[in-house]
Amino acid sequence: MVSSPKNFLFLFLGLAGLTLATSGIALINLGGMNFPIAILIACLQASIIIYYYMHIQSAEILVKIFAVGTLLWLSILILLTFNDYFSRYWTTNPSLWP
Amino acid sequence: MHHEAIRIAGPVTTMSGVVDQLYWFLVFLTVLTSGLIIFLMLFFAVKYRRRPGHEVSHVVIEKTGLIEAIWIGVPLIVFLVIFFWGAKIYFQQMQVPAGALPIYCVAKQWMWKFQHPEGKREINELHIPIGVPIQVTLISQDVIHSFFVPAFRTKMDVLPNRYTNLWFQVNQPGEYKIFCSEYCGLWHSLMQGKVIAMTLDEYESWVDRGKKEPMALKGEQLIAKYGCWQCHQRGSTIASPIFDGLYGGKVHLSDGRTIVADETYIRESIVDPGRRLVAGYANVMPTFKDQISEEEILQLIAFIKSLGVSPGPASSEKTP
Amino acid sequence: MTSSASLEDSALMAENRKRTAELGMWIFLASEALLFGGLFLAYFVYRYSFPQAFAAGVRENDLILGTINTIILMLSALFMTLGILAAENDNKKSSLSCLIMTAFLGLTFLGIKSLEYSHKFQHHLYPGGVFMPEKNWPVGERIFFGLYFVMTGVHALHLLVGIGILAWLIFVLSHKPRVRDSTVWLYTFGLYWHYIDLIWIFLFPSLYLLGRFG
Amino acid sequence: MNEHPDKENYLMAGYGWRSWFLTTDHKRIAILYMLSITFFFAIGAFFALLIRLELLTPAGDFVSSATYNRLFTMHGIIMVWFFLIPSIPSVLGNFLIPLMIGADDLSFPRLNLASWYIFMLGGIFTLISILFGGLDTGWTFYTPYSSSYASGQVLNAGLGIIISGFSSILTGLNFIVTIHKKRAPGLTWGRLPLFIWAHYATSLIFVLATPVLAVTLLLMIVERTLHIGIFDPSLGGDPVLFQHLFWFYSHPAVYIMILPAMGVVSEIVPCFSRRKIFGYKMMACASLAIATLGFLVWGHHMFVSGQSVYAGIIFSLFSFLVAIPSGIKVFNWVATMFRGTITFSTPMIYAFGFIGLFTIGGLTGLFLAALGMDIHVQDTYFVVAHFHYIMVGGAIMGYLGGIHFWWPKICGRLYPKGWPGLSALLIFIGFNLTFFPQFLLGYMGMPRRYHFYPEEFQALHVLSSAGASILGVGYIFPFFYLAWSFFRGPRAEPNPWRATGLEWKTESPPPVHNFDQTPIVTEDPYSYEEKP
Repeated sequence: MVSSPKNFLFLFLGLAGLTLATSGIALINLGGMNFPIAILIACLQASIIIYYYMHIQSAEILVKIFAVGTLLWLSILILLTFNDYFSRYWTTNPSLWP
Repeated sequence: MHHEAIRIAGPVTTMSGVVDQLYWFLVFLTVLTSGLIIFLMLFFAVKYRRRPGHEVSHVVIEKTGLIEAIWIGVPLIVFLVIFFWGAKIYFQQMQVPAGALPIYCVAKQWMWKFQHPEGKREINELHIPIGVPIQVTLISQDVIHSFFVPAFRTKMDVLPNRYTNLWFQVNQPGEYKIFCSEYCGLWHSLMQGKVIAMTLDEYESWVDRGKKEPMALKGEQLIAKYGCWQCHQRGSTIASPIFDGLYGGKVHLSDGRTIVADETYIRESIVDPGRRLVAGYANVMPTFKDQISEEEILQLIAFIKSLGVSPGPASSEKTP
Repeated sequence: MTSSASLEDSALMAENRKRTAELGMWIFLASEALLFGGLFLAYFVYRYSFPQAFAAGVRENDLILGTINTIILMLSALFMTLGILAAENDNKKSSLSCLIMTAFLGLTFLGIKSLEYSHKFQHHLYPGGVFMPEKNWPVGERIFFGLYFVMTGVHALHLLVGIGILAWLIFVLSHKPRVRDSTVWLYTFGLYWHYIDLIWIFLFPSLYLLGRFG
Repeated sequence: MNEHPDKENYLMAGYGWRSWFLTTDHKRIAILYMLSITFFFAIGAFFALLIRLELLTPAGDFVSSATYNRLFTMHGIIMVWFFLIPSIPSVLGNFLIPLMIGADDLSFPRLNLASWYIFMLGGIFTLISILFGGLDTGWTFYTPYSSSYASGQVLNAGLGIIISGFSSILTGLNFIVTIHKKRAPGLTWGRLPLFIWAHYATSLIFVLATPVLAVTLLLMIVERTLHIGIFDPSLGGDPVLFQHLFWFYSHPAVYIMILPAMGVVSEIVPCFSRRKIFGYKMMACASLAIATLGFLVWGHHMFVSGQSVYAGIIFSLFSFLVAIPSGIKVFNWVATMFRGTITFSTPMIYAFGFIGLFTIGGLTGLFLAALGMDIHVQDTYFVVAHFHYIMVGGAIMGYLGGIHFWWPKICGRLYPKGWPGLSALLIFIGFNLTFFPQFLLGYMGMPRRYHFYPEEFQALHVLSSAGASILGVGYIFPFFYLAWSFFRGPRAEPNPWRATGLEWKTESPPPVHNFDQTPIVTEDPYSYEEKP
């Protein structure tokens, strides 16, 4: 499992490259696409770190379950709260839905 | 009219009877189920208690799947029935019927201030006619309160940054206590009031007593006083949205969203203009945050409403 | 019971100890994720209510310093991993130097962060004080900077605690003849360090990028 | 004193403050927790009695409104965070989890001691906030009152709760890793006692919910000191967001309080019915289901708080789904007694009390989950009665039942006959007399946290206050006879109740390293049929 330092160097360059990319893209006005691209790159960087730096692939199945469980709980917190914020102004008469 | 906090007997409002039906069903369910469980528990305890003649049974119950399924399935069905029943009542209680008599209520730390559209203002007392749906629009000046009338079986929190609505239609004249049921500080328990339900003609005579100054009229005077016409009128030099047909219409915001101009949006535009800017307008309007009181804002909104409710997006076209 | 059996036992023990520590740290990181989850929830809710104010706030933040900071943290993550690798190869000298480099990079990150804070203080953008006297900022702006300070502050606090533990680890390792048998401590701390980097990877776009050109 | 003087039990293993305050032995830490939460329980109960005394009369004439508001706030804070949440997990869980899975200690013993010190640090902050005048925000800290209008020690109390929250996270983490990593050979997941399943589910909630509480109170404190406007409506903030964040923790927190008590009852009922637990798999899954579904239902606290109609409907549906696992548990307990050989010792009496009162508490929860009903009974004494039935009728009954069930194992001595039965009866009568009238008060419309109230409610309040005094007396008895038995009670043999479970296979009180050699588990958890 012990991969050579050279691999980690490439990983770092990849991550740094992604950071420069996301900063650069943020300067260009892509209309609605800015938001998803920035989040996508952040998720990509995050998965690189979790997979290679934190060696989750060599960890036990239990650790993977906890990692996925954390994402699930974060999504519960965010989705159910936004469920309230999105539907707050749908007054009960549907004609006024945005 | 005898004074009395609540009346369990006959339904006071159209909705309180419906809520009571759900209540008695739930009470029946609780008594039945807990009675069954406690009786079974005690029966087993007595029947199988350790005593000399008692032979210890070694039978091991294997097939428990069926009975487990029963006491998952049956509660599931019963719960879903209660859920839909409760949701139906909730929908009715949250949907203000058209043509309801509007009452405006401003909650302040430890008192209720009411305004009638005809201009009558009262503190901690609310006179309403019976037989007519009443809509109470609630706003708070400081912390979260909660407008709770036990007899009407209804309650709604009063938020400081948003209007919340509550409606009821009283059928029996009488006095009904108002409580503040969300903790709001030192004299939270002092914040009580009375709803006085009267027959229609009694209410008419009550409202006409004293000088009549409808809220819409006062709203118009306020608009002149605060100089809103300088911008918000056709032909004014500074481009700004006009009020005709604003209320209820769709407004296209500068960030691309379209919302419905309800009371909260209008109040927000007065108190914090830059928050939801109309598309195509600059954020130049000064804030009137601490200059216009909540009651006056309600009067301004009443005036804007009186300019007609427009379904179409008339309000966002520019002045020349 | 030959020595090879006891050797293999101790290897099993070490493996078990590592797995236990790893599981414990991952569960702790789960709770920390929920901690920042609450902050991100507040951020997204107010971004939904004040899109323009947040976009203006993002433009106010210095992009160059933000990008440099992100790369610095990634570099520190690289050195942390190299430090663990060196420790596993029982190369004490290079492991210690990598760890010292990681701590140094962490401190430079905090240095740049305090540089940004001082910029904001000059513009009176700090919460609590006189807020935004110059421009007529929309209301949401105050919440953006309030959240900016809370989120980056809690992250910086975690980083500070991390650097403190790292310094203690370096001190302990420097006195140990063989580095090999304390890799469990380093490996577990490495997870925590990478987690701090992970949080910053999500903080950076939310506070420096989203809405720059909304 | 023991038959095998050479094998030191954990109580004798050291004297002086160093052996107690620097111990990493999970059994001694459990006793430290027991003493500290008993201390906090005394404070909380004292405030409760003052509240009930005040509510005897409609006019607020016993204490001033300011004092009354502080009383119910501190009663809430202390009882929730410094008694109920740590009670069964930190005392019985700490003591029994290593014993039940055949381990010598928890996976991180030093972390266990650290979590006790962090808990006490949090307690000290809260006591400071009480001594310097207390706070009157209610244990729910609703903004904008708590962040902009409240005077009083909001900062100290908030910090105290955040710190005690970290103690819960560390305890939960310790339990999860121990249950995964330190089970005895042969102890598969299907053979784990249900006490362990319940604490596993509770630890999941500890780890996943408590951090959100820490963030929420941190934001409230920052809002109060630095006015960043996040919850302040005049600066654009939304107070309902605070309620979302707060209840995201606080509803799973009520499952933290009840799940361990369910674990205790799942141990007591089979032992005193001499029957295998009915539907072991369903009971284990029910614990996990409660823990996971418990995170989806927090919106039922906010049906009338300006939350949207559609969110309310979704939260109400989930609230009904979370009620089903609790139903499964109650039915399975009663089914366990079928064809058993039931003895009425004290733990079993408390288990009866738990099942009866938890059933009533749970079913009244349906009133609050049904949307149409909740509009009327929200923020009234109906809610107060509901959660006291679950917390006092459920969690405290479970805690007392567990203490009595494992008392011989904890201190190697038996408690006296007679007194426990009397105190259990007093507690049962006093409890029902205190809280059942509050259901009626709630439906008649008596709002929560009222210092003075209309006269129509006085009759029920007098009943409730009378019940409170009986309940108070009932709670005093266990202090005395358990303290007496700790020092002078008759010696107990390793397995006085002839119960199954690894903790009964070692001496009582157990030696420092629990087991001479790690036990091998071969049989199913509750094999009571083979040993009548």
